[in-house]
Formats: sequence, C-alpha cells, structure tokens
Amino acid sequence: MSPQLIIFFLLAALAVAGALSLILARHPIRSALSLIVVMVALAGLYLLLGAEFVAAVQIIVYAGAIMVLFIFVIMLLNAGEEERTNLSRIATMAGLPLAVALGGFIAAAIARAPLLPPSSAAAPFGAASTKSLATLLFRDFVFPFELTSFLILVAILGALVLAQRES
Amino acid sequence: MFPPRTDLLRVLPELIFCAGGTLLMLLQPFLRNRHALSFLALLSSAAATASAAFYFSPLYPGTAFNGLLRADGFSFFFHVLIGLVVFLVLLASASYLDRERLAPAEFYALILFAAAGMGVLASAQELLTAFIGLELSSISSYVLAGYRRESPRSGEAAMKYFLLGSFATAFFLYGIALVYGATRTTFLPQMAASDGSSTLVKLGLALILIGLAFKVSAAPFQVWTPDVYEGAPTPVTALFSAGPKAAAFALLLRIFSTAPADSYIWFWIFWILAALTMFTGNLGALVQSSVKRMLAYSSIAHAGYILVAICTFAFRDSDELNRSMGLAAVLYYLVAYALMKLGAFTVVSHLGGVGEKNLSLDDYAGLGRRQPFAAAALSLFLLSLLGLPATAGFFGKFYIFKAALHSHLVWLAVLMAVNSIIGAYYYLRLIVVMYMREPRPDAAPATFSFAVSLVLTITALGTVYFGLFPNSIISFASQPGLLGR
Amino acid sequence: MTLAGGHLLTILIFLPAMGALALLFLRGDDHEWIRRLALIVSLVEFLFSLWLVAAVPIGSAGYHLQEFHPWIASPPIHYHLGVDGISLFLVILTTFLTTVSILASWKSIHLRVKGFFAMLLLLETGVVGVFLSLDLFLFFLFWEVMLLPMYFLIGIWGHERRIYAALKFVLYTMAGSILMLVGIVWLYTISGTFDLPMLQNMLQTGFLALSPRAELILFLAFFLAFAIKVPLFPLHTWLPDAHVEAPTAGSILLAGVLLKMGTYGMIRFCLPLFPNASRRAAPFVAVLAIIGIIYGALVALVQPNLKKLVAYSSVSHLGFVVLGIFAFHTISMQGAVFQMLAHGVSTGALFLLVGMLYDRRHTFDISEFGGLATPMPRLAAFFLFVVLSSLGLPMLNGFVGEFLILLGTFQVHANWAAWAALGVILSACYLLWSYQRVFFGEAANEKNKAQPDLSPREKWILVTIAFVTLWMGVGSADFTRRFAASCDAVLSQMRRPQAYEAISIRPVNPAHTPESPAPHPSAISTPTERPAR
Amino acid sequence: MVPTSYYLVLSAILFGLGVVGFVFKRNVITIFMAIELMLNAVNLAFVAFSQSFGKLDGQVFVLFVIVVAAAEAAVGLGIIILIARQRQSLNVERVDLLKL
Amino acid sequence: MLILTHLWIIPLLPLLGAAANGLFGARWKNSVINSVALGSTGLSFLAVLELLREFLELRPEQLPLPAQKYFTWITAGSFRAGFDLQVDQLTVVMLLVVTGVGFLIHVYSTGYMVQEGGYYRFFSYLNLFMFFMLVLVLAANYTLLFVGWEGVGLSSYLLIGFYFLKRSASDAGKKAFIVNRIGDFGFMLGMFLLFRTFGTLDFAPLFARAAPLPPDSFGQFGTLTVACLLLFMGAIGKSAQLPLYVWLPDAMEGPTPVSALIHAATMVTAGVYVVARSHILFIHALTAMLVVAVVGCATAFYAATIGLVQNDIKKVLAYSTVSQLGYMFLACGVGAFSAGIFHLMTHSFFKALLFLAAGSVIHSLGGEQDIRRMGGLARKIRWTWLTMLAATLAIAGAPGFSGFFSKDAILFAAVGGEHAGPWLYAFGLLTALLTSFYMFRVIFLTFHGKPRFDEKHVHVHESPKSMLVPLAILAVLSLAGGWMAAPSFWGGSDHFARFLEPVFRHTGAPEAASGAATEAAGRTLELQLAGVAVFTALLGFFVAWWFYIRRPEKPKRLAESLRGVYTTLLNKYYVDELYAAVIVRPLVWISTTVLWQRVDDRGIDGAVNGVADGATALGDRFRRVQSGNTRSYAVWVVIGALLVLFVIFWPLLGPALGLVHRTL
Repeated sequence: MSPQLIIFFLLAALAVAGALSLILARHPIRSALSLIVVMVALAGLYLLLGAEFVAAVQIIVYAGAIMVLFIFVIMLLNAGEEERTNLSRIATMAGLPLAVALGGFIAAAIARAPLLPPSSAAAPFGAASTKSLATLLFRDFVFPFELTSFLILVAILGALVLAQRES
Repeated sequence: MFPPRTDLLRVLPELIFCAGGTLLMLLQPFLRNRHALSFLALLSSAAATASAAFYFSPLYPGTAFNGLLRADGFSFFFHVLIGLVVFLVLLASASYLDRERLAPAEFYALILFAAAGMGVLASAQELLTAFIGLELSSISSYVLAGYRRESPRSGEAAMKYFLLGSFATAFFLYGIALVYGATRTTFLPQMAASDGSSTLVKLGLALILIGLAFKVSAAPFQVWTPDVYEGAPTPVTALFSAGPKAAAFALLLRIFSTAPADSYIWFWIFWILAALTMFTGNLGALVQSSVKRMLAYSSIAHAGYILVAICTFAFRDSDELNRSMGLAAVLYYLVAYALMKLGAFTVVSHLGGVGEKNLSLDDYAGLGRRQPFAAAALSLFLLSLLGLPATAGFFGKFYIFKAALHSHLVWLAVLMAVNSIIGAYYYLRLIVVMYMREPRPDAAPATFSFAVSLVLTITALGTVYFGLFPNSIISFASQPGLLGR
Repeated sequence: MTLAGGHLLTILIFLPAMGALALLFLRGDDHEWIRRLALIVSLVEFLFSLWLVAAVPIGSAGYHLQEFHPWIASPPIHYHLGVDGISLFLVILTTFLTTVSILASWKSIHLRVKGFFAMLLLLETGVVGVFLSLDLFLFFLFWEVMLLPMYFLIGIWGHERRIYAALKFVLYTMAGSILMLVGIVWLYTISGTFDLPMLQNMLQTGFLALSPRAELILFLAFFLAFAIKVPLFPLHTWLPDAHVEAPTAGSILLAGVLLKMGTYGMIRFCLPLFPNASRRAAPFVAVLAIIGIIYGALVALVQPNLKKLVAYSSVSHLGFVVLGIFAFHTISMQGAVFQMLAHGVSTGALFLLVGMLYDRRHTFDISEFGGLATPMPRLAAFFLFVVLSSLGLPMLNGFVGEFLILLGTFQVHANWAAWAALGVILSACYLLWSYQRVFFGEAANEKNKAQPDLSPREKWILVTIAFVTLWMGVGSADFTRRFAASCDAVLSQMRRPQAYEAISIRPVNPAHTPESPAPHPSAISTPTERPAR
Repeated sequence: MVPTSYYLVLSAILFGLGVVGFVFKRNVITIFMAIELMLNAVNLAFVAFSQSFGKLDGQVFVLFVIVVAAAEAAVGLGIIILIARQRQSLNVERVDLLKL
Repeated sequence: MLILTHLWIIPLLPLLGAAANGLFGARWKNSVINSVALGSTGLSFLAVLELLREFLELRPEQLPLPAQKYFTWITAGSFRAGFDLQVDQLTVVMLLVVTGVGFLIHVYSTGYMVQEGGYYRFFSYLNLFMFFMLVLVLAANYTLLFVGWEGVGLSSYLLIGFYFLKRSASDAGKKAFIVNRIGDFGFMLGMFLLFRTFGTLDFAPLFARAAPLPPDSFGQFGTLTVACLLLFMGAIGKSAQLPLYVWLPDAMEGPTPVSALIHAATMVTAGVYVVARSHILFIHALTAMLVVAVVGCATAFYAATIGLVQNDIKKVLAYSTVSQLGYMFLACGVGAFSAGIFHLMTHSFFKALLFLAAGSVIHSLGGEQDIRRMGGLARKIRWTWLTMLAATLAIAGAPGFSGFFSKDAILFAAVGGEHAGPWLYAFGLLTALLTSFYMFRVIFLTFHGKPRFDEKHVHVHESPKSMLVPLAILAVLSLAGGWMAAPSFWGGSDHFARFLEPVFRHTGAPEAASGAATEAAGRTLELQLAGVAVFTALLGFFVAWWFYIRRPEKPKRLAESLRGVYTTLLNKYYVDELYAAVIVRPLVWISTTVLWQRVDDRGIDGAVNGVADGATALGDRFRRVQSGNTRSYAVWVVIGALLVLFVIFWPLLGPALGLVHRTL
C-alpha cells in the first residue's frame, strides 16, 4: 500500500465520518463543524490529486467564508437542538432506506463502471497549473465566469430582499 | 482579450437583460417614480426580445465564446419566447406590485436576471454554462417566490423551492460530472461521438434528466410545483409556468438530441414520466378548490403533454422526420401554453384582491356578470388549456398527437386523450362557476389597469390567432435542422 | 359556382356567427330588437340554405359548391367545404330548426337575452360547419366548437340541475371526440392528408390500404365519438339529463340537429373510410342499435317526466337510424338519412310543444298535467299530430324513414329488422299513453283548467312544422331523390378492392334473392322462376 | 497512485450521504448543509476526473460550483432567516401551510 | 270513363270533407258541417255508383285494369311505393260497401250526434276514416294499402276516444291502436319478406310472379307461408281475431255510429279484405290457410260464447262482430274467398243495422246500454224494433235473409271446400246456434217482456227520421242483399261469385270449379247442410224464447248452477286480466325497475358517475402526496430518481418493456 493510498483512506474516512456526523448531530453547530471537517478532508484529497489551487479555494471560500456564514446564521437565529419530528409519513417509513438505496445504487454503479483510461498526459499538475487554470477561466470560460458575477449580484440582491427588516 | 463582436451580438439578449437589471439596481435609490422603473424594465425586456432579431443577420448562426453557446434558430425561438413572456409578466406586475405594496426595482431586476439565465439555457452548448444559466434563473426564482415577505405562504414557497431546487440541482451537477468523466468533455457536440451505452454516461444522463425533470415538474419530481406556484406572488407564478419551464425544456431538448443516448431506454423513461405527469397533474387539479392551485396542477399536466412530444424524440425508430415533428410540437405547445397560462394567471392575480385572498372557486361565482371581460378572457384561456379547437391550446395538442401518432405512440396518445377529458372537467367547472352560479353578495369588483388589459388582450388575441393560424410558428419550428447536432 | 359568388357555403357557415357578433352591439336590455335581429339572421340563413337545393342536382353523388383554400401548411389542412345530397337537407334542417327555436324562445327567455340568442346563432354556425366540412380537421373543429354554445345554453338557461347536465353533456361528448381526434391524426399520419375526398379517392384506387387492425382501431375511434353523439345504447345517459335541463330551444336543436351529427358522421366517415371494419363491427353495432330501440322505448314508457320521455324516445328513434346505416343496404341507408330529417322535425316539434306546456305550467311532470285538451284544443291537436308523426303513421314523415330502414335491413338481415320492428309497437305505447295522460280526461288539477291556448306566434310555428311534416310524409320522394345518389355512393365506396380477404361479405344488392339467402329458400326452388328485378 | 475510481466511489458515498441527510434532517439549515455536502461530492468527482484526464477544465468547474454554492448559500440563508422570522421554527416539517 | 280514369276522386272527396270540417268546423253551424260531411261522402258514393256502371260496361279483354299511378310517394333503391290506385271486382264490392254503408251512417249520425259537443270533430274524423278506408281498398300496392290500414286505425283511435274526458274511452282508443300495432308489426314484416322475395310490393307484378310458384306443402314453412302468416298477423289485429281481439269490445266506448261503421261494417273487415286480396299468396301456403281457418273458426266460436252472457247491448254486438269476422276468415281459410267476401258484405249490412238500431234504442232510452234495464220497447219504438228484428233474422240465418245465404256458403265450404275439415264445420255450426241464441236474447230482453227501466224518469221516444231512414234502407239490404249471391239452386243467379270469379279464379273455389258431376252431389249436400243450419238457427231462437220469454227466471238459475262457467264467460275468459298480468304489468315493472332504475340509473349512469367519482377519489389520493412536508417531497424526488435509474439499469427491463410495446 502506497503512502498516497493510506492518506487517501485516512482522508476518505475523515470525510465520511464528517458526513455521518453532520447527519447524526442534533445541534446545527455540530453539523456545521462536521461539514467543515468534510471540506477540509476534501481539500486534502484535492492536494493529493494535485489540485492545489482548488484545495486553497476550498479552504478559503468554502470552509472559510460559506461555512462561517452558516454558523453566523445559526447563531443569529439562535437555532437549538434539532427537533426530530416525524410528521412526514413517507419520510419516516421509507425515507432513509430509499435514500440509502439511491446513494448505494449510484455508488455501486460507479464502482462497477469501466472508466476511461487515464490520459497519457496525466502528469501531476504542478505549479504551472494555476496559470493554465487562469487562462482557461478567463479565456475559454470567460462567459460563464462573467455570468457568475451576475449570479452573485442576484445573490446579494436576493439576500437583501429576503432578509431585510420590514420598513 | 475582449470577446469579438459576433460573440457579443450572439449573447446580446442576455447582455441587455443583465444590463437592464443592473441599471435598475443602480437607479433604484434615485428614482422615486415607480412608472419610470417599470418603463425601464419593460424597455430592457423589449430591447432584449428585439435584439433576438439579430439572429437573422448574416453573421448568424454560429457559436460564441469558444463554442459555449450557439446562436441558431432554436435559441432564437426561445429568446423571443422568453423575452415576450418576461415582457408580459413585467407589464402585468406593475399594478400588482402597487396593490401589494412591494418594491418594484428589485422585483424587475430579478426577473430580468432570471430571463438572462433562461436565455443562456436556451443557447448553451456546454453543460457547465448551462448549469450557471440554470442557477442564475433558479436563484432569482427562489427570491421571487418569496418576494411577498410578509406572507408566510410566500416565504414557505421560497423555502420549498429553494431546498428542493438545490437538491435537484445537485443531481444535475453530479450528472454533469459523471458525463464529463465518461466523455472527457462537457461540450455537447463533442459528446455526441461517445459511447452511449457506457454505465457512466447512462448514469450521468439519468442524473441530468432528474435535475431537468424537476425543473419542468415532471412527476414524480413535480411535488414542489403546486406549493410554490400557490405561494409565490401570482405574476411570478405566471413567469414560472411559462419561462423557466420553457427554458428547461429547451435544455432538455438540446441535451437529449445530441447526447450519446441509447434512445431505446430513454424512450421508456420519457414514456413513463409523461404518463405519470399527465395523470398526476390532472387528477390533482380535479380536486382543488383554489383556482391558483388548480392552475398549478394544470401546468404539471401540460408538462406531461409536452413530455409526450419529447417521447417521439427518443423513440427507437425515430428518424429525422419524427424528431422534427416532435420538436415542432414541443415548440408550438410552449408558445400556446405560455400565452394561455400567462393570461390565466394574470386574470387570477388581479382578481385575487389585496393579499391574494380571493382565490377559491367560490370567489369566482358569477364572475361572468360581475366582470364580463375578465370572465370572458379567463374562459378563453381555460378553453385553450382544455384544448378546444380554434384556440392555440388545441393546435398544441393536435401537433403533439400528430407527432406521437407518427411515431406510433398510440397508447400514449390515448392516455393523453383520456387526460384531456379529465382536464376538461375542472376547466369547465371553473367556467360553470363563473357563468352559471350567482355571485356572492359581498364580491367587490377588481379593477384592471391599462397595462393588465393590454396583457390580457395580447394573450387572448394570441391564443385565438395561433388557434386559427398556427402556420407561422409551425413552419418555423419544423424547418429541418433547427436543432442542429 | 355562381351561387353567391361561389361562397355560398362560407356565407352559410359564418352568417350566424356574424349575426351573433352584431347582437353584441345591441343594448343588453333591448330585448325586442335582439330577438328581431336574431330572427332576421336566422331567416336569411334559412333562405340561403334553401338556395342549396338548386346546387345539388338530382342523381349526382359528388360534392358541390366546393370551396378549397389552403389554411394550414403543416400539416396540410384546407378550408374545404362542399355539399352533397346528404348534407344538403341536414343543413336546411338546421337552419329551419334554428329559426323555430328562436321563435320558440321569444317569450320564455328573460335572463341574459342577448347571450342566449348569440349562443343559438353560434351553435348554428358550428352545426352547419360540421355538415359542410370536407376536411377532417375542419370537421373536427366545428364539431368541438359547437359544444360550447350548447354547454352555455344548457348551463345558463337550463333548469334546476343544469350544471350537472351541461357538464355531463360536454364531458361525454369530449370523451368521444378527443379519441376521434386521435383517430383523425393517426389517419393523417398514415395517409398524409385530412382531405375527405382525397382520402376517399386514395382508398378507392387502392393507393392507400389500411391494415385490418389499424382500420378497426380507427373505425372505433371515429365510431365512439359518433355513437356518443347519436347516442347509441349504452352511451346515452347524457341525453335525458341534457334534454330535461336544457331550455326549449336547446332541446329542439339538441334532438333535432345535434344528434344527427353522430349519424351523419357514421355515414360520411365510418363507412366510406373504414368499410371492412364497419362490416366487422356491424353485427355488434346493430345489436346495440336494436337494444337501443327497444330499451329506449321501454324506458320512455315509464318516465314520469315528459321531456325525459321524449329524450328516451330519441334514443329509440336514433337506434333505427344507426341500424339502417349499418345494414349497408341502399334502401335502409336512404331510410336512415330520411329518418334523420324526419326525426329532426318531429322530435324538434315535440320538444317545442313540451316547451309550450312548460311555459304555461312550469313543470314537465306528466302527473301534473291531465285534461289539457279541454282548455287548449289547438295545442292538443298539434301535439297529437306530432305524436302521430313520431310514432310513424303513414303519410307523415316518421313512417317513411322507419319503413325504409326496416325494409332495407330486412333484405339483408331479416332478424335485425324483426327485432327492431318491435320498436314500432312500443313507440305507439309510450307516445299514446303519455298523450292520454297529458291531454285526456277531466282536468283534475285546477291550474290546468285556465291555461291559454296557442298564441298566434305559436300557432304559426306549428302550422309550418305540420306542413313540413305532411310534405315529408307524402312527398318523401322529393327528398330521397336528392340524396339517393349520395347514399349509393357511400355504399359503393364500401365495395372497393379488398385490402384483405379475411371476411366474406354478403352482397348488399337488394332484390337479388338468390344471393341474399332468404330464411326460407324453399319458396323459390328453381332458378328459372327468379323474379326479375 | 490512488485509482480514480476510489475517488469516485468516495464521491458517490458522500453524495449519497448528502441525499440521506436531506431526507433525514429536519432543521432547514442542516438540510441545506446536506446540499452543500452533495455539491462537495460533485467537486471531488470533477477534480478526480480532471486529474485522470490531465485536463484542467474539471478544476474550473469546481471553481464555478463553489461560486454557485456561495450564491446559493447567500440566498438560501436569506430565505431561512425569512422563514425563521415568520414561524419561529427552523423545523422544515412545521412549514406546511401549502399542501394538498 | 270519368271515374275509372280518375279514381282519386273517390278518396279525395272525404279527405276534403275531413280537412274542411277539421280546420274550420269549429266556427261553423251544424248544418254547414252536415252538408260538408254528407256532401263529400254522398258524392263519393255517387262516384262509386258511376264507377260500378263504367266497370260493368267494360269489355272482358279490358280487364284487369292497370293500376293508375298518380305520384311516387316513397322511393329508395329498387323500392318504389306509389300513390297507385286500382280497381277490380273485389275493390268494387268493397267500395260499394264502404261508401254505401258509410254514407248511411253519416246520415244516421247527423241525428244521433246532434246533442254532442265536438260535432265538427266527429264528422271530420268520420270523413277521415272514409278517406283511409277507401285508400285501403283502392290501393294497388301493399304500402299504400298499409297507409289506409294504419289510417283507419288512427281514425278508429280518434273516434273511440271521442269522449276523451272519459278515462275508459281514451283507454279503449289507445288499446285499439296499440293492439293493432302489434298486428301491424307482423304485417310490415310480411311486406318486407314479400319485397325481398319478389322485389316489388305492387299487387299486379307481385301476384304475377307468385302465381306460377309451386305451393308450399302442408307443414312446410317456406317463404310464402311465412309471409302469409305475417300478413295474417296484421289481419288478426285489424279484424279482432284470437288472440288480438281484445280491443274490439272495448272500442264500443266510441259513439254508436262509429261502432257501426268502423267496428262492424268496414274497418274490421279490412283483415278479411287483405287475406282475400292476397289469396294468390295464401293458396300457395297450405299451412297458412289452415291457420287462417282454424283461427277464424276458433274466434267465431269463442267470441260467440262470450256473447251469450254479456249484458251491454253493444258488447253483445261487438262479440258478435268478432264471431262473424271469424266466419269470414273461416271461409277464406278453406279457400272460399268469395264466400268470405260475400259474408263480409252481408255482415256489413246487418251488423251496421244492428248497431244503428241498438244506437237508436240507446238514444231512445237516453243513453242506457244495459239490456237488463230494458224490455218491452217493441211497441214504443216500433221502427227500431222492426229493423233490428230484420237484422237479427239475417244474422241468425233465417232462410231468405242475407245472412242465411252467406253463412250457408261458408258452412258449405267448410265441409266441401278444398281445405275443409269436419271440425271446422262442427264448430261453425255450433257458433251459428250460439249466434241465433244470443241475438234473440238481445231482442227479447230489449224489446219484449216487461219494461225493466224506470218509466217515470226515462222518456222513451222514437228516433228522428235522419236515423230511421238509414235503418230502413239497411233493413231492406239485410233482407234482400243475400239474393244477389244466392246460388242458382235457390233460384238465385249467383251473381256475386260470378262477379268476383275473375279475381279468385286461381283459388279453385267450389262455386267456380265444380264440374257437372260433382255439382249435382254438391247441391244435395248443400241442401242438407242448409237444412241443418236452419234447424240450428231455430233451435237457438227457441232456447232464447224459452229462457227469456217463457221462463225468465231460468237464466239466473242456470247461471247459479254453472257459476264457474258463467263468471268466466261474463268476464270474457279473463283474457284482459291475463294480458295485463302477463304482458302489460311485467313490461311496466321491468321497464321501471330493471331497465330504468337498475340498468340506466344505477348501471350505466352509475358507471359513468362512478368513473367520475373514481377520478375524483384518485385525485384525492394523488393530492395526498402533496402533504406540504418538504421531507416527503424529498422522498418523492428520491423515489423518482430511483425509478429513472431503475428503468435505465435493470438489465431485463429494457427487453421486457420492448415486449410490452410490441404487444400493445
């Protein structure tokens, strides 16, 4: 077993444990923290895959910004422990098995799927990759990139509209 | 690195929508006059629609932004459709916003941004771009659904739409990832050459389908639709039913006309979805007492009819003719459907009264005498939804029947016929209530502003015109190679 | 093509619609002029329709006064109109009965008068359009459009359970017609055209051949729609409700004209387009028709409600028409067409008279009546006249149709005719019994004693109808002559080159006894003694 | 080297856990977190494929997804705040005015 | 050749009279109505007389006359029904009877009906009847004959129900029409079968084609047999034979002149006429002939037994009519068509006379019809008594009276005719006995013995001239009418049979076809039979005399001792009750409970509404999905996702669905 594989399994275990904890935790704060664990684990995996830039963004934007926002809202709303109501009959009776079945189905299908052979040029990305990433982002994908600016504008606008106090 | 002129021209509608939205945001603090804001919004939507005409300039058709987008007849069609829908929704919402005391600028801006997203969906050739467009329109929609902040229903609608929408988006996205993994690309044209029988492709397309089925509210992914349509402000509901749905169908058509799909299996999925959707929508509408919710269910049913036409697309013996017939049927139906649904929801939104209180069937009692023109218009839309000849809805159904039968989908056509009967019952029931029941004594008349009357006139005339002369749309929609691979 | 600049048919179809439009410009409370305008429009329409007679020469089977304009490019749908011997009289019947029903509603409609007359005129447009369309699509369009005015007529101006009845009427009809639409479209996908003459031509020349299965399914799709409209047992239950709840004018047109659209459709579409399937289905259809004849009569017998009684009698009478059509014999076919006209006049008149009774007594309950012959002898006399025509007294119109149907049917299927002829007995039973209960005896109910007899308006409507009834009864040849060729054409289109040989068909040629085996062939033993035709 | 399929299976498992979380959780915020988990799973798949193909576009997609997730978070949390104000509860099961 | 070439004049006159009176009579005085009604029938009668004159002048080679085609009434395919009239010997006889007796009864009615309301209506109907009856006998094809056939039914309906305020009258009218319709059902089918077989319904070509066919042997149900039986079914209805006779007694609800004209003299004989007219067919169908004879004979006897105990004077006459019609069918059935027609004619004289006289009695008693409340009227209404006596003698078969000859001819045919049988004769003879008895019973109870009515209140008065003159004329005809047919050995010239011979020459009837050798034997037999018949008639007379003059208390005692028989006869064998219980009530019950309420309301409509309710219920289930709970919705999305994946990935599903598709 190569060290990479060991690291992979460790990080994978961490991520899955974090995800499970997210689900099982009763308090939203715990869930949020669990999610951060997952994200960090994933960032580790990204590094393992040679995607440093993405890993960085994952930590900074995702774990850093977005999750902070989550925690902020949890605090703001003073959300307490989750109330485990069972008002939905179908979710109570079949929800979990079905969801597990779906996840299992997808996982099993992927696990058994023959993958395309790795490209011969599949060298580790290295430091140059961030630059070529930028080229890709600002040249080839400039349109969606610009579009995301409007997306963010909408998000701001939306948050403003929805969360502002009654005048 | 500034994009070439042709690229910009090919996304001109989106640019105008976004510019309009941004401008509204910028001017909002300075413009006290609501009319000016409305005018600006209308102007930009009109300009965006008009700019779609550039598709006919000699520079077109073609791809833009390195093949991310494609300007062709298909996207022209959807841009015009979406532009008109947005224009009419904007026109109809001014007085609604006045009545409900809602801020207009953000509302208009959100609608314009959503329109931009829909436009992207219609011309996207690359899945990620499509995803961004989808999100742009979805996120705007989430906000719009909750725009009546003081109403718990509106908020609930926003929440449900948001949660379930994001849930479905995740599926969609995962599908993209898997397809990417299976084909090494997210560009539709390049994807076509891949092996459609590989597990990953199948899985990925299935997940994409799940995401889109949610957006077009195909059963059993329709669950959000009634609640969101009911809770959202009615002009927004009108937009939902006509705009994003059309855009999602556009994307569905793009993907499944080019994707390396083993059509034999996809056919059955569409078959089942179509049947389920029709029945769910119609049977659900049968028992509604709120007109708005009934119309929501009815839009589910209509999505089912469109799915019937899409079936012909994936039919195993599909040849070019089948596909072009199916495509024409879908496109025509979307126009007809947009017209009648917009009209119907506009009437509903203005009869609802402050706070949208008067939505139940009983509130419509005797409308034929209290407000003959509104009742007549609503009846027309209902009859068109029902599929009575000489209305656009009839030709919509007719072309779907034609496409379905041409592909020998006899049983699906029969199921659709059965559903039309079920549908007839609840549409007619509303007409019964309007014309054959005595009005409630306390019923107050609603006033219709000029703009709203204009919307109703346009939609009604359109419904009748396309019900008598469907030629223009159909001949456009059935031209060969409209949806080039 | 010189009549009315070659656009007579278009004028016929859209004149009433224009009239309805013109009505909208009148003041809503100006009832007098609304009525007058409606009457004038319908009269003009009636006169125009009489003009058609000149256009259809005796002995000619084709379509006349054709108008053919492209309408929709894809699929190719044409605005194709034409009239032949069969549709000729149905159109005239429609225009005639519309005038009658406008006159019948002169005094009895007070609410939303403008809408009422507009709906009547729109209905006329739809029905005339159905009879004159030669394009399947156009036909379907009018077929459906016609539903709406009727829906409103029943739903707004009807009686207590009007909403139920109106919904039932529309849903029943739509259930059939939507399947017909599927059929029409399917036929198009096979043949590539909606044009009826072209389809007939293609089938005749063998250019187009339907597989047995497809033909049967298509036949059923069409037939179901028509059978509901007729209505054929067991699809008839909308009819009593619709009739009872409809206002008088609605009932007149419903029974007089709308039901005929079903049988017309069978003649025009089912038989020529799907002959083999028609033959396969004929035994079943005939059995249903016969059940309908007897069943309708028996149920009519025990109805306590006069209007319902007449409604069930329509089920019975229309059963004859269907039987006549599906006997595939030239005599019975002509009888069926004639019966359509005769039933239109006489049952229309029955509903008119029942409506007159309602105007006076505001009930349809037979037990509420009794002894009415004393206060209103004229009404009683006309009623009797119409009853007699309805029960098929020779020299009145009802007889000719029934007689020809039974005669023709007997030539090919003696047992069908024998069963159906039972209806002749039963119709006498229910009509005379109800007549007795309404008009004879002492007027036990005080309200019945002081009812006014016919007003001049009512009298002249009835005189006109009586005249038509008598004319049709005595001079039936004037009518049959004009549609005989068309009926024969329908039958000859059924004898086209066989697409398959699965079924052996009896020759439908009359009087050639050797081919159509009599039940007792012993009577004619030697070929030399065959009587000449 | 870790085989790509390992990453993919992990991503599928995380995605499935997201689905489970969505169905299982009652608190709106945690449900939303489950969605974020699903998006993260997708990201992992993108990066894995990207690495396998030696193409960078997969990573670009991840950036887009993160932006979208951020935008969704902003709007979503806004909606959650709105709901919380209206209902005084974050339990998704208690938000059921609109039904049938 | 005025009338022979313009036959339409004969029926048209009464039609015009009917129309004039019907449309405008309400505003006219009675005298105007009279002149219109009498004028039209009188002229018609004159036209018939002129016709007779012209007809007799024809040279033999001009006969048979071709039918006169006026206009085509119905045409379709190879079928044509024209308004075609024809005249032959049979028609002439019928025309004379119809217009002659009809005219007399019109005259009588002007007196009888003068007090009644709806005077114009009455005459309008009566003229209408004349029209249809004339169409019936003049018709040159079955279809037109059917017009008259149904038309007289209609007139009968109208006239029976003339007193429509009376429930029983309108009931009777309705019953008459409906029962006739049952017969017409058969008649129509018969016509259809004939058309199918011969391709025409015109008499001349049809009979010409039928004549050379070999007859159906006995027991063989060939086309002709079936056709004849079906036609005979119509005749049974119209001529009130078993089992459809039930309407005729009830028809006595109509005014008495109506009973005389329609329900005795003319309309009810239409059945006989049709059988005679179709004799070429009938002689090709031995079974049918036997059926005709047996039905006729049975009816004759059966109705006579009922007539024995009836107390309503008109009812007695009604059953007597039924019985006499049975005789006529008996004659036809044994092949003696001309005897049948002869009896038809004589019967129309004496039965019309009986009814008119009875009407005169009723009239004189102010409406009393029960013979138990009459008696001793002979002096008071002498003319009525005399004429009625003449008629009674005629019907009883007193030698020299018209009935004697006609009945004799029938009985002779029943013994010696082609299809004769001893049983037919025996029952015929028995019937003659009963006839004689019940007719004299009526005479005795009405005119003799002590008056049993309240003489203080009832002012008995002789009827006016307008009523008595027709009585007298008919009495003369009843007396003398027989002589025109009297066989030569009675000293007559046998005119009647000779006259009709061209029509019935195919039948081989005994009158025409007996050779010289058999003729002598036949005479002896006929003389013997006549003797027996006279004896029977006398016996009947004496029994009646014994019972009602000599020992008036006897009948009651006899009735008591034979209570069962008596009540059965009095209640007409309970046939009406039987029909009500077996046919009418079950039919109404089935229609109401089973067909209408069960099948229609609950079955079909229930199914239709059930589908609608089912859809609504299903919709209600579907909306349950929409619980409002987002978690449920999420589960539904998951389910949908699983569904999609399942369809795609289940390896067997694809082929399976393909199979489904192929089979669908």
